[in-house]
Amino acid sequence: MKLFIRYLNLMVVTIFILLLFSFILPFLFPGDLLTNISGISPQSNEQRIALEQVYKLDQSIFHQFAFYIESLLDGNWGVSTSDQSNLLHELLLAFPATLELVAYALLIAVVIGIPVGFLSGLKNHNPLDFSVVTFSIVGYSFPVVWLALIFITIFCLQFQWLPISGRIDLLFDVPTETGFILIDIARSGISNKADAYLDALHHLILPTASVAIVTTALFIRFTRRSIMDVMEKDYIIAAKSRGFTQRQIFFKHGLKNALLPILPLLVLQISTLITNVMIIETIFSWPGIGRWLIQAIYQQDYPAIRIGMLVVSLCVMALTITIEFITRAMNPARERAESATV
Amino acid sequence: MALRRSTFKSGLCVMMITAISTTLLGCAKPSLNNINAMTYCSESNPGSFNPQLDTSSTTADASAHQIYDRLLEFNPSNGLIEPGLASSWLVSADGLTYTFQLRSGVEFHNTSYFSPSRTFNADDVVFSIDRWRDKSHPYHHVNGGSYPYFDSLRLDERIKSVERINGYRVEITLYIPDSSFLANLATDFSVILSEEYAIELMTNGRPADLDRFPIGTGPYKFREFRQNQHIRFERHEDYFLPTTGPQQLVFDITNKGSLRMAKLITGECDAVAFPSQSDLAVIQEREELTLLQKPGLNIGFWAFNASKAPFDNPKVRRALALAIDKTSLLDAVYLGQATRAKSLVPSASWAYQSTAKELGYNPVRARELLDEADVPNDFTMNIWAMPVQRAYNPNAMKMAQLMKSYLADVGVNVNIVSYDWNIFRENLRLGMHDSVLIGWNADNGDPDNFYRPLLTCEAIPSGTNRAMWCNPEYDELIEQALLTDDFALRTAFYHQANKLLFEQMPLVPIAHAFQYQAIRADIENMEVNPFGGIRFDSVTRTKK
Amino acid sequence: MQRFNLYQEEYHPSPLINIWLEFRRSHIALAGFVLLVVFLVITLLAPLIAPFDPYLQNTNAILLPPAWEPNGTVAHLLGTDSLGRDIFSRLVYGCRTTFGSSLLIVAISVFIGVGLGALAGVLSGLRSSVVNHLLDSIMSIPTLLIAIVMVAILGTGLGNAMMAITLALIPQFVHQTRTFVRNELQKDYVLLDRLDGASSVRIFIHSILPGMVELIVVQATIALSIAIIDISALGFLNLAAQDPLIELGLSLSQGLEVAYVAPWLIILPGLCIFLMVLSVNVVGEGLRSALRTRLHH
Amino acid sequence: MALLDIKNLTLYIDTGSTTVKALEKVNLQLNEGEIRALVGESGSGKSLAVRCIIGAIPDYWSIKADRITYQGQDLLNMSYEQRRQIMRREIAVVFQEPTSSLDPSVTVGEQLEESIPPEFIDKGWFWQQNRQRKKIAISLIHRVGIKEHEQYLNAYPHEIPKDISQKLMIAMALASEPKILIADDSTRGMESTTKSQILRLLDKLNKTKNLAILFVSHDLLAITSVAHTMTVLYCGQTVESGKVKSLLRRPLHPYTKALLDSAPSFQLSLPTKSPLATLKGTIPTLQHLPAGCRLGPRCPNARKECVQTPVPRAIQEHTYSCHFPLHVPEGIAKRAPRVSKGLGAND
Repeated sequence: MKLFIRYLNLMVVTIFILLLFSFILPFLFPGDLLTNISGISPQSNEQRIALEQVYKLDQSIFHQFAFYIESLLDGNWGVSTSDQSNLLHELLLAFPATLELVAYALLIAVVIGIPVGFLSGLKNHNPLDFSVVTFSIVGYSFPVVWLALIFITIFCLQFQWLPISGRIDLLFDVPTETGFILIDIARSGISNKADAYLDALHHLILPTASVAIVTTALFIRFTRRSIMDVMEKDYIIAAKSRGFTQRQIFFKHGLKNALLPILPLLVLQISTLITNVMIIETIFSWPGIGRWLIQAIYQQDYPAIRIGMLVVSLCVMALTITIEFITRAMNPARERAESATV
Repeated sequence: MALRRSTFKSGLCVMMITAISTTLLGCAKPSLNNINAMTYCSESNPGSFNPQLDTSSTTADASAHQIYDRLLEFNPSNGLIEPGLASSWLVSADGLTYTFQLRSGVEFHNTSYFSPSRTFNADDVVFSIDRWRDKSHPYHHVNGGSYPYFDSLRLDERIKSVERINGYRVEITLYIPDSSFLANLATDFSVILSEEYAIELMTNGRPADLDRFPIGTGPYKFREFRQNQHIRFERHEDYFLPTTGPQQLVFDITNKGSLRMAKLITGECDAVAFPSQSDLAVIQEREELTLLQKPGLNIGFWAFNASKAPFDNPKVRRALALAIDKTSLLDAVYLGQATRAKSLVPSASWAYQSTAKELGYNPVRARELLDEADVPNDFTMNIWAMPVQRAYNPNAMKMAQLMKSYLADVGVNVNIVSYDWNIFRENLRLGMHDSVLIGWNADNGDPDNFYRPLLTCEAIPSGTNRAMWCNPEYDELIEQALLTDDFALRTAFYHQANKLLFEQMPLVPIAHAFQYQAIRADIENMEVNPFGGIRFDSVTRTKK
Repeated sequence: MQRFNLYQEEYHPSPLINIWLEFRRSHIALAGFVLLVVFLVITLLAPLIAPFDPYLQNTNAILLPPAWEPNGTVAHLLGTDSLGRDIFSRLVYGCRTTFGSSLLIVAISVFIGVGLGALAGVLSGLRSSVVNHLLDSIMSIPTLLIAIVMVAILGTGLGNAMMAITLALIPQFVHQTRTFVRNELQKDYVLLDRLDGASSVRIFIHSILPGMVELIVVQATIALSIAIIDISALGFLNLAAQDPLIELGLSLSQGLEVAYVAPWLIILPGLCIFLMVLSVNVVGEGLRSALRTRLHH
Repeated sequence: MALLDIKNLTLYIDTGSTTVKALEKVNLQLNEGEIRALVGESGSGKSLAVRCIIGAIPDYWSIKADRITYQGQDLLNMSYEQRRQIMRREIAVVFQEPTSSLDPSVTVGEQLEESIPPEFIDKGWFWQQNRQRKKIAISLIHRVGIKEHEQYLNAYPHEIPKDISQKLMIAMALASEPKILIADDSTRGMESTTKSQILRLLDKLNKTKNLAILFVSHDLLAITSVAHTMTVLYCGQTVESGKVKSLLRRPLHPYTKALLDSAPSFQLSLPTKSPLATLKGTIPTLQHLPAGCRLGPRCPNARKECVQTPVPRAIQEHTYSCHFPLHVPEGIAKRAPRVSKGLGAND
């Protein structure tokens, strides 16, 4: 219970600091402060004064901060300078697309990465282990950008099996409700649903693959190293001496003790995974938050950057802290400081 | 214990099956082209959906030909003026009054955000023209209030009055005769809006939506626009001309030229805007792609900001012009696909002057001129290279880098500046540049469409005069050229203007490029429009 | 390695030599090490290695394929780009920028990270735990996000991107140093030093730091590989190095423009980045297993 | 018939650069219901021998032995499955470090129930089986002398004290009613009270359950109070073995004598404040073992012949491997029957 309270206040402190940082950002951005906050560039002087009234720029910093929090809570997140579109609406469309890619890549990394890592860790020094190690070292030292380009040249241009850009062929007019393409198709009333599914899958294969390979390689490396360490521990030898089979030992003792120390490291990989997804989005023009933020940079659309940064870092922060809390709660023996080095 | 062993093994083979099935899935490429729809890869976001408000051809592509109609139209093959919404027109003897007989039974778009109650009539024409002509018009200051094309031509001062004679007849009177007036009414910018929609929006207090959710009489209705992603159009079923165009039209916004080319190859786009020069050979090789080309009515130039020292001194401008080797630029950037530009007007126009004088490549003379104008040896200037591709300049960034090395030979350091396209044009209008690599696509066959918007004094506030160069003698010549209809007399005036431009050299004409259109092989009767822009209303797809 | 010696005491190699002997045993690690040294030499002596000036444009040799292609010339070993500039010298200068800036980033973040970590480790209680948790949470913000905010504030440029990546890498070192220092402080040899009247700083420098060097080096190799990938990714999005500066990520995105006519313009810079990161990772892995076997015996 | 019979066991360890003979020609017999002590300084290869017996050897170790048999079945080239069965039911091991031999992430109770072989639970619904398992676990705990079983059963290994965890390890070993219990230095680092508790427990188990115990230790006091027979190990070579009483009275091998001298409680006649007799020099490291008799350079009465490895000889079940044994006149020493490979001489 003490652990829960400690993590709760950590969460609150981090959220507060993030809010504070995103509040300060417009003051740091170049250009006129009012445009950076509101997104509307005042044409005339009296419009400027009216806007300052609305955004309480004339009052003290604390009022502004209070107003900022209040406007965040009741949903008017401001307007983007480039095309005056409502930021909340844009984010609701963009963020689920990124989450979708991250989720599928993470799924692949966990479903394939961890078992293969265990397998090669257990059956050490044989051809399977050697090939897995080479794949993993090559995998995580591949720059994601180049991997995507190679996939495009091979699968899209050479064999023309897979499409290059977007989440679905634009000719399928799928209204976006949840933002997750597969669910949207299911709920949309379009006629050729089967075609739409097939096409959405086609658009999904390349981006997910190019992101998943790097993360799976990292997962393999961590799990393999961890299981090899655990297998040499005394309690494993003691279990062997009690005559359990290799598989029993692995499932009863090896699995849990191998996973617990590396969970914080796997969580760290989620943040690198999100960076990779944001980069991949620009290449495959996947309408996610990464592409949206980078377009915002090119168009110097500061309100968008501010809100985008806030949303993404809040989600990542919340995710990492909850997973850290779960691992800490699950693992009784772990003292506070000890966690496996890479 | 046996149970545990089997789960481990079965887990493994389930994974194998999913992996294999996904790759198999990859092969069965869904055949999309049976749906009567078409995708066009455009190069950037349109500024707005009303071409009156900005001259960028991206906006014109996304709106002018698809959503709106004009009183008069250009015939793409011979460039002559043909009836559009106006079925016939009468010009008075003194050339001051024009009366237009309008077509009846033309339906406006019926969309989710507006359903028209009446068909097109004279009120719409009066509303559309008065909006940019009359400063006191309620809609004049909506969405910025600047109409670059019309401001640069000072058309609002030339038109005395626009009256509605009866439901289907409009009469426009001018102060002084203007032979290019009809041509200007046929350009992409003079579109006909819906007055009824404007009134409805004004009553609802949302006037700005007129240019963001457009309503027109054109072949396609506007459905949806997602910034940086796509624009969706739907065919206007009761369009007054017979159309065989696709049921659904999607503009897929792709900034990078190479990505557009890749999408063309994989079939995700049926037509591509501004293919890059280096890929033209690739398109001709592949049999599933075809390349349409036509000598374009455009010009790519290097404009100096004449309002800024030291570029206000003609000697400096002449020296810089001498310092660059145009032939190598043509080879490297246009890969020989363009003709060398001597003056503003390309050979396709009747006012073309083949004997126009031209500066060669003479770095030594350039250095002498720079010393005479006491420009220091390590003088630094910036060249603004436009980020998007255009027929008249397929790769401004590459051209800037080439010029940088030439200018370095004469002791001039260059740093290359580029922004996002909408911000780039906004900063150009404010004159923040030293020099800029840009160009101009003609909108009608009239040479005045080159001389007036590019270099006259009135064109400076509207932002089309990139050189910020104001010369009363030059303006006088252009005015006189407009007073007569006789081609020979107008050509003489334009030749004098060319001589003046050669001496002052506000901008260095570089090339007149071909107009290209890259499309999939199964797309038929798509025409290349010499004035740029793309039309889909007559395009069909052959069933394979 | 029976070494005959008259004297009784054994030949005990120093830990460093021991690690090198252990490291040398795996040939892959050695190959990675050689590749790393090659990149280091390229970074230091780029002007000497590059045959041409990377900015020299020669318009009559545009888009030449590499030498081994049918119409490639040996003068331009790896061909030329769309402006006729020699690819090989551009790659050499690109390696210099990418590898050099990554080394600089790692050096700075090690210096600051270890300093902060030691500070956090030494002063216990609420403050250090808050600092630690805070840094952990900062560590979980994606590096691209920090880079975007940095670029938005300070504008694009290699310097700003480097600052952003350093900021992203520092928490890793702080976390590791803090954990290491807290573990060591509980050990007795630190107690002995304290009894001798040594100040915390002196304890840190003389007794804890030497023990930590190997750990830092291993962590530094990981940070280096992350830095290289991030610098080139930001270069590709042209948020980091801008045009006059030559950088591998940037030349990758410039090569994209003429991808169909000249595919080698994408393949070569990408290959350079890949080999660079691979060599760093292989050396890192080799070091880690050498360190592990040394601690094992 | 010896329960456990090991002849000439040699263990090669490949330490990267060189391969090293950690154990050389180790002989060990363990009979029904006998407590044999395996004595030697730390680093003499005791734990290595234990690991060779139970077969938990990493792949860079290799074993060569004439015979390692358990009740006649040859353990060495037996299939992994058969050996596992034997390890499961007949042989049990208690390791040195109790806390680190328990899985930190699982409660102690669970681990104890896990080590109860399924044959002991009669069929029934799984909750009946669980209740039965719990009952057996509680009885095991009581048998090893832990009263409050509730508190310890669902505690985690890092929360229980060292001696309790050692008793739990013994309880786990007893769960499968083994015939042999190998206790690898289980009383190391404990205060004397808990040490004597554990020794008394082992002795009681030996008497009631006729459990053969191989007690590995270097604590002579504990050995004399419990063990029947004793084998002395030095640098991987068995130097002497035999009945505890005969060894104490008349140690034949100089190393055994030095070992016994070093424990003051054995010299009744030791004058106060006199320096303790110690063996000069240190144990050579595995890489640089002396040729022949490994005690060579440190042996008080070493001579030229000691360079060849002495052959193990026996005088009425008291085997020693030294050319010049103490307390034995020259002549008899030479003619004492050899414990040669095939003879199978019984101690």
